[in-house]
Amino acid sequence: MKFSGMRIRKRSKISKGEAVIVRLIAIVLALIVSGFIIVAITKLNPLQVYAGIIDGAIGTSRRVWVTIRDIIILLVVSVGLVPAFKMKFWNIGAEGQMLMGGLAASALMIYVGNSIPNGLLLLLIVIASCVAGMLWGIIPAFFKAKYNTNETLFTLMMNYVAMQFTTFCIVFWEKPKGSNTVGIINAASGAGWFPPFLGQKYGLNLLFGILVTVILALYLKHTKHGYELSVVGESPDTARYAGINVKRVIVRTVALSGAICGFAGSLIVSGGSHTISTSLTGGRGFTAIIVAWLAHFNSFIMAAVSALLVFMEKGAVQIASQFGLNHNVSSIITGIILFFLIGSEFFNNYEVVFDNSEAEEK
Amino acid sequence: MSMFLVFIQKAISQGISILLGANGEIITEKSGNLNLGIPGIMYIGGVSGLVGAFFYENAVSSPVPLVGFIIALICSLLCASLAALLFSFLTITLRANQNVVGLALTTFGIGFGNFFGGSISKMAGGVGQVSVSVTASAFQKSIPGLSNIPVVGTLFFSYGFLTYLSIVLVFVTAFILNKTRLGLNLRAVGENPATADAAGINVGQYKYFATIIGGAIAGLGGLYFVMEYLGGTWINNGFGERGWLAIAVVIFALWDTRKACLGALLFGALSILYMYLPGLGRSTQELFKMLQYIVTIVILVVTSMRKNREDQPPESLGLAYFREDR
Amino acid sequence: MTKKSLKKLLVVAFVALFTTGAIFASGSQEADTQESGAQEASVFKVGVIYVGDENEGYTEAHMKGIEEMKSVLGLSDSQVIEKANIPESEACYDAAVDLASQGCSLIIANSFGHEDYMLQAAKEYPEVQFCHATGYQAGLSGLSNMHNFMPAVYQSRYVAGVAAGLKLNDMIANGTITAEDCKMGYVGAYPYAEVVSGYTSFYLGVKSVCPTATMVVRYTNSWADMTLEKETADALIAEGCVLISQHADTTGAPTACEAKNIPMVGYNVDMTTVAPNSAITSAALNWGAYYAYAAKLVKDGETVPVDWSKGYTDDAVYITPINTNVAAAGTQERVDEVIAAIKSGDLNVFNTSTFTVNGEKIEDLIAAGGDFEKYGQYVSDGYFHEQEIGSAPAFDLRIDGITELTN
Amino acid sequence: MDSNNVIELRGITKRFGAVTANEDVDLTVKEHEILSILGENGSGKTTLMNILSGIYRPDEGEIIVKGTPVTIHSPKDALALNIGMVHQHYTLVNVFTAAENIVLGLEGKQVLDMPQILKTIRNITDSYGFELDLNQKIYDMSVSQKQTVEIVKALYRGADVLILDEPTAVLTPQETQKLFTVLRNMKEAGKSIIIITHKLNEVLTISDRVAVLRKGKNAGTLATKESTVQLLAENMVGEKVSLDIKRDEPTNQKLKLKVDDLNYITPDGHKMLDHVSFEANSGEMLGVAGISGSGMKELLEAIAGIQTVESGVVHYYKDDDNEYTLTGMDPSQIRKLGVALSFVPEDRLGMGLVGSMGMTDNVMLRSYQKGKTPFVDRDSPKERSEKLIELLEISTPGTETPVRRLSGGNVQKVLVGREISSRPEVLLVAYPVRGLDIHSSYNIYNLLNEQKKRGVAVICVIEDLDVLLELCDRIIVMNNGRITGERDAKETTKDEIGMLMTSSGEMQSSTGKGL
Repeated sequence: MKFSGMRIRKRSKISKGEAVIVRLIAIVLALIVSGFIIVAITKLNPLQVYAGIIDGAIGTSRRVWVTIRDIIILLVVSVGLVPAFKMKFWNIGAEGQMLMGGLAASALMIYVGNSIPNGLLLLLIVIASCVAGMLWGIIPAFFKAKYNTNETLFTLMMNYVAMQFTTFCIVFWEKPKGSNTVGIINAASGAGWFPPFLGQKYGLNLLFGILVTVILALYLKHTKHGYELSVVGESPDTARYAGINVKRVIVRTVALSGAICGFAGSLIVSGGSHTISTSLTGGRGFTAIIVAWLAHFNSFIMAAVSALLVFMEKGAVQIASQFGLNHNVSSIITGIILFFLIGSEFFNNYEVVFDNSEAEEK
Repeated sequence: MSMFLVFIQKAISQGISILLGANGEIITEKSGNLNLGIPGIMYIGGVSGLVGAFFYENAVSSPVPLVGFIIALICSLLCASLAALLFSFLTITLRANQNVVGLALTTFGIGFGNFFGGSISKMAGGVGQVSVSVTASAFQKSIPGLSNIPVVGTLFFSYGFLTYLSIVLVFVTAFILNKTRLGLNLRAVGENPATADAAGINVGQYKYFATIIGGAIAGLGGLYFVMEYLGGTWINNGFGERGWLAIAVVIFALWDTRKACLGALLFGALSILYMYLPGLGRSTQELFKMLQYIVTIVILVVTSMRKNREDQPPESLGLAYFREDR
Repeated sequence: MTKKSLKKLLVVAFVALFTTGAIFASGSQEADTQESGAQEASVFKVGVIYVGDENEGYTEAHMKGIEEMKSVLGLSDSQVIEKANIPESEACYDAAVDLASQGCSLIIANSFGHEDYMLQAAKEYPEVQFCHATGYQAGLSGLSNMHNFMPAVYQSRYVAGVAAGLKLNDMIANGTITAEDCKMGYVGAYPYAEVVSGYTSFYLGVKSVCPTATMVVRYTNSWADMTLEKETADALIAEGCVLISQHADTTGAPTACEAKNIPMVGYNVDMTTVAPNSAITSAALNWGAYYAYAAKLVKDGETVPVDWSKGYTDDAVYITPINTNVAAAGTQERVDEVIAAIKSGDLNVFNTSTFTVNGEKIEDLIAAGGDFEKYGQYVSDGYFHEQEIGSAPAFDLRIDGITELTN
Repeated sequence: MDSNNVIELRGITKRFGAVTANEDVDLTVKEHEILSILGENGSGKTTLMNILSGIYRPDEGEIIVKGTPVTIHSPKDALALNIGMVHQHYTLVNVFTAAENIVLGLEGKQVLDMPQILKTIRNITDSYGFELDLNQKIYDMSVSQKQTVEIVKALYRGADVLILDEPTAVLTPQETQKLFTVLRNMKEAGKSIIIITHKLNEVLTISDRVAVLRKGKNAGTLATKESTVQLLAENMVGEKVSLDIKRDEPTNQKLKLKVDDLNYITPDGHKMLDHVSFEANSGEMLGVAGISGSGMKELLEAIAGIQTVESGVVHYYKDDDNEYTLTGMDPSQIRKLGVALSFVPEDRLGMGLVGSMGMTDNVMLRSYQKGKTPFVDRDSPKERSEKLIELLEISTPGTETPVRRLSGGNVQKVLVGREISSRPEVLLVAYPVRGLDIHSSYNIYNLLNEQKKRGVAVICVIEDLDVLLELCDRIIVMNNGRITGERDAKETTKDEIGMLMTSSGEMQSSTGKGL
């Protein structure tokens, strides 16, 4: 793969502005390529298609809020992954951690929903979902800390265990018996549902999303814990040298990561769907990995990338409905955007040098 | 006894996709590339073989099984290789993070599979109406004569071409990796690319080569599922989690294709065990479906506890190689 | 411009995009509602929420129904807004209200789990009619704009059962099997009324021609999982089942049967493409019968019934063409007779004289009280009034002759 | 043109970004000779040889091999021209055997014929006098065995010109002698050998000619016969240098640290610390000698609380004569005891510092836990970093520049500076000048001497025995995890220390108080 007269070398530094521009170019290129694909399939005017996308994502205030609700969930999961990733712990178990969080929230709503005050219930839901997600994170983290067990596959497998466990629980919760459907939990009382905030149904989701993002950014940047986990991530030996208890930091950090993902589960259940099923996560645990990594763990960029992806997803659903496309077109478009964004990282880290002397010799 | 025979037979047919995926991933990982896109590539391999056969069978009035077979095989190999090429380009040439590219490729591959699978379903007149039975019959053809021997025939000779190919590939891969210069060089690339580079091995070329071959073999796992297992039809998301289990088997097998055979058989057996155990309720069945995942976890933990020097993953697994980084 | 400010610019741009979007949208929503009021008079719109998409058998059947509705009523493409792949969650509510705000006066959802969310939306939009397939809560809710519907598929299952029974008789006559080991297998999705009612009617159809037949049922715990259905069918075949039928949405079972050369009866779609040498026929539903009917009522401003369940009389159910490669000779004739009898009301599928529960007649059990008392409302005139009180199937008795291998 | 010239480099220039590693360098290599390339760290000797061996491509200049101008794109091209290089960091695959490493990457019959291959390799090892078990895995080998594999590998590939990058850096004097014997055999057989080194004595022992590089440029070529250590040093540094390290007499010595019978076995069964006992006093520089991998690293880490031991005790005596036991504690616990112990580890960016972080974050590495709040304070570390920059003349764009981007000498200054600025009473230092140029090295020696004068007990591991003898007051020697001897630095000789580095231990209990 060598081109004569052309070489690749590591960039010593790239300004943040340039990095942003490179990413923007990647997004634009991706949109153009997906535009071509859509046009090839539908023979429609691409501008009309993009108008459809915008309309689908933010066409009405309700759509805006639904889009915001989903952005917040994706953002919270991405934020949740950051501490683990920063510590170089590949937590790809967000799906399972979210599911366990959602499961805990549902269990509370079902079993104690109508016997305690709603405020207390909500508090319990938040705590329980965090604990459930935390537990799902601690198990692989413990083995990683103790035996250096490969966490990538471990956390992945935990997703499926969580999924089977959810199906198992649904057998007891389904209504009517045998239907595999839990339905809206506490439809009449609304117990365990997020109440409207500032007059907005998803106001509380937005508030929680912003709070989690800001608190986590502060935690990473300004606390001793945050400092410790960066050191562990960069070099476990340095961490030991500095007297950091590496094992404890690994377990603690992944517990935090799992807790936030579990909390995202309660954001979905209490703050949105009010039901539980295995499709609760909708693959967001995986998408979030890419979001967190592409953003280099920067909260603002994570918010922007989450917004872009949810925006495109909502838009794609709309154009699929509007123009009668196969609905899987949305995952193809998302895939293309991601490939371009991932590819564009290269130009942030390396530069291509044209090697004249070499060319002359040839 | 006959029930047990059926169980083993079914376990094998469940295991072959996993085995092909694992074999492909082992070759890929031996070059230091951790391709988490394998599940997606397997979807792509499956659907493209189906699409190829579908268009062939619809284009001619009396399709010939062998021709359909060859077309499906070529389409599958080609598209799976292209997907692996995309992974290679992003991770080797553009040096993107392998985990991230892999996950994105899996998302893309499943979408790709469902998109084209769904599209040809529509062309065929609706769901479940795609059938490339002529081509599938070629894939399902068992060894004549031998398959009629009682018990032994059922157990060993009742499968189609890809089943035997997968076994052959296991030994061919093991031979190449351990006994040839090609294999030695490839392993060196995965262990220590700087060393391989210094020894005059073209690291990038080897990584491309292994990842693409690995992707193509894994793609055959998808083709096996569509052709031999399903008999030439498509269902969205039908392939399920086999791709991930294939990656799990790689660790189970400690990067040895021969051990992957056992792993794939075990995982195949675990995935259907609950159906052959009497007295399970609907809820307990769901717990039994966890088995294969829990076994994977146990294996992960046990191998990490043993820490045998020879049982470790390729040393540079997951890392991009850049010569001037040294 | 410095780097930092550039980054800020990006963030600001995104925020701005959303705020303007929100402002623009909240403005336009007002316009929406005004507009939709106007639209209601001029343009009739139907919104449809599907749980899956055209790649999934169940939804595909509904899509065909919607197409039929369009052609019967002469609706244009723009008058029907379809939303596919809507999960059984808040997303269904989002979709329903989105459709309502787009001016749809009839909104249809096709999955059992959508019901709660349809109810939620129905409360919010009293002037819009909400029709939900397979549900049971419309009558209970007291909402005048919420409706349930479900074709009487047990009728076509019974008919398909007759075709299967004739095949069994054929096999007994051929000596392939004996009358004693005439065991069938049934791949079911979930153990609840819709499925139980379905397999019971199928079994009763078989038994009406082949009295020694028995049946075992295995649940996959999934609506559509091809591998699972195939493996389940294979397990049933391994257990000695000589004929397979299914209430699950994929072609998994016919694939298994084709490989083992076991006759089978499918569901929803014609299975002969994947199982040309095994599939006898499939029991199927025609959702279009209802969609055309309901849409016309709404368009004309008439009241939609709370519950709707029709069978052969309204062509809402049917069986796919009989595959003469597999079916016994004379099947078509016999089937036509049975259909005629059902249409005329001479034949009731759940005739209580044709089955027993725990060895006793259902009337006796009801009279004895206890758990069976609740069936009292359904049983009269010598038969179980399936799908007559509510549109959803209610028959969930486990009758003698059928064994559930999982529950 | 001299027909005897195997290789000629003309006007080689190589730049890395803004840094020019080589500028207009000329070099010739003749048949039947051992050529030393001498230069300080950072003088561009390794870069130049990497160009010759095909790893880098020059930006300008010409390479002429046996009279023909050539372009070398890769190590493979270099080998085709019979040029082979043994890098300082060995390029071996750990899980392969010696033989597998040797044939790696070569062309030939696709299926490996191992018996035949082993026979061919044995011919080479026998003819030059190498000792090597061809079926041994690399991970089971000592450093010098690995080096042997590397050299045989180059010869197997037909290298007539063999480049060795700092081959003696990790060898004992005895192993070095063995290596030199083999090299001389090879020279007799007609090979050309290039040795990259900065050890002046070695240059004089082994080479026929010396090419000196300074700041990437030629600084003269001398025949070894005509040169002296002083002359070479001046050429290398470009000015008159004093090679004497000032050594003050230890004053006010007091027992500071007593290590008592430490034992440690690695998880894979190697005994890295074997009944180790010794004492260290304040105001004294205690040197530790040993071949790399003999347990010095583990010893320092055990004292610093990073390495847990099986048995044994580390006693620490504060100025008020209170005794503390450090064993079983991690570094932060030790710090909480109020014990002022600093440690400069061997692996600067892998253990002592975080490469991707700036100076501020690195300076707070050992002190971030201060304060009761859960938040870190970055203000005082920032001030301290600025002070260090000024005090130690650290050249960096700023306190937030990742330390990985600094040069080796500056990285070491950051590390040593941080450790010294916490005013330690015991200072542990491992390989403090590895990779540094002469100026930086002397800076570091001075810093250590200042600490000694301040009354600190300094314990340092230094690989260069010449320096060790000049700098330290007392020397203990380790081999195979054991202390094999203790000597007064002013009375012992390099040979004696070298002997102890390989002996099995004559005096277990000389400091062991009757154990």
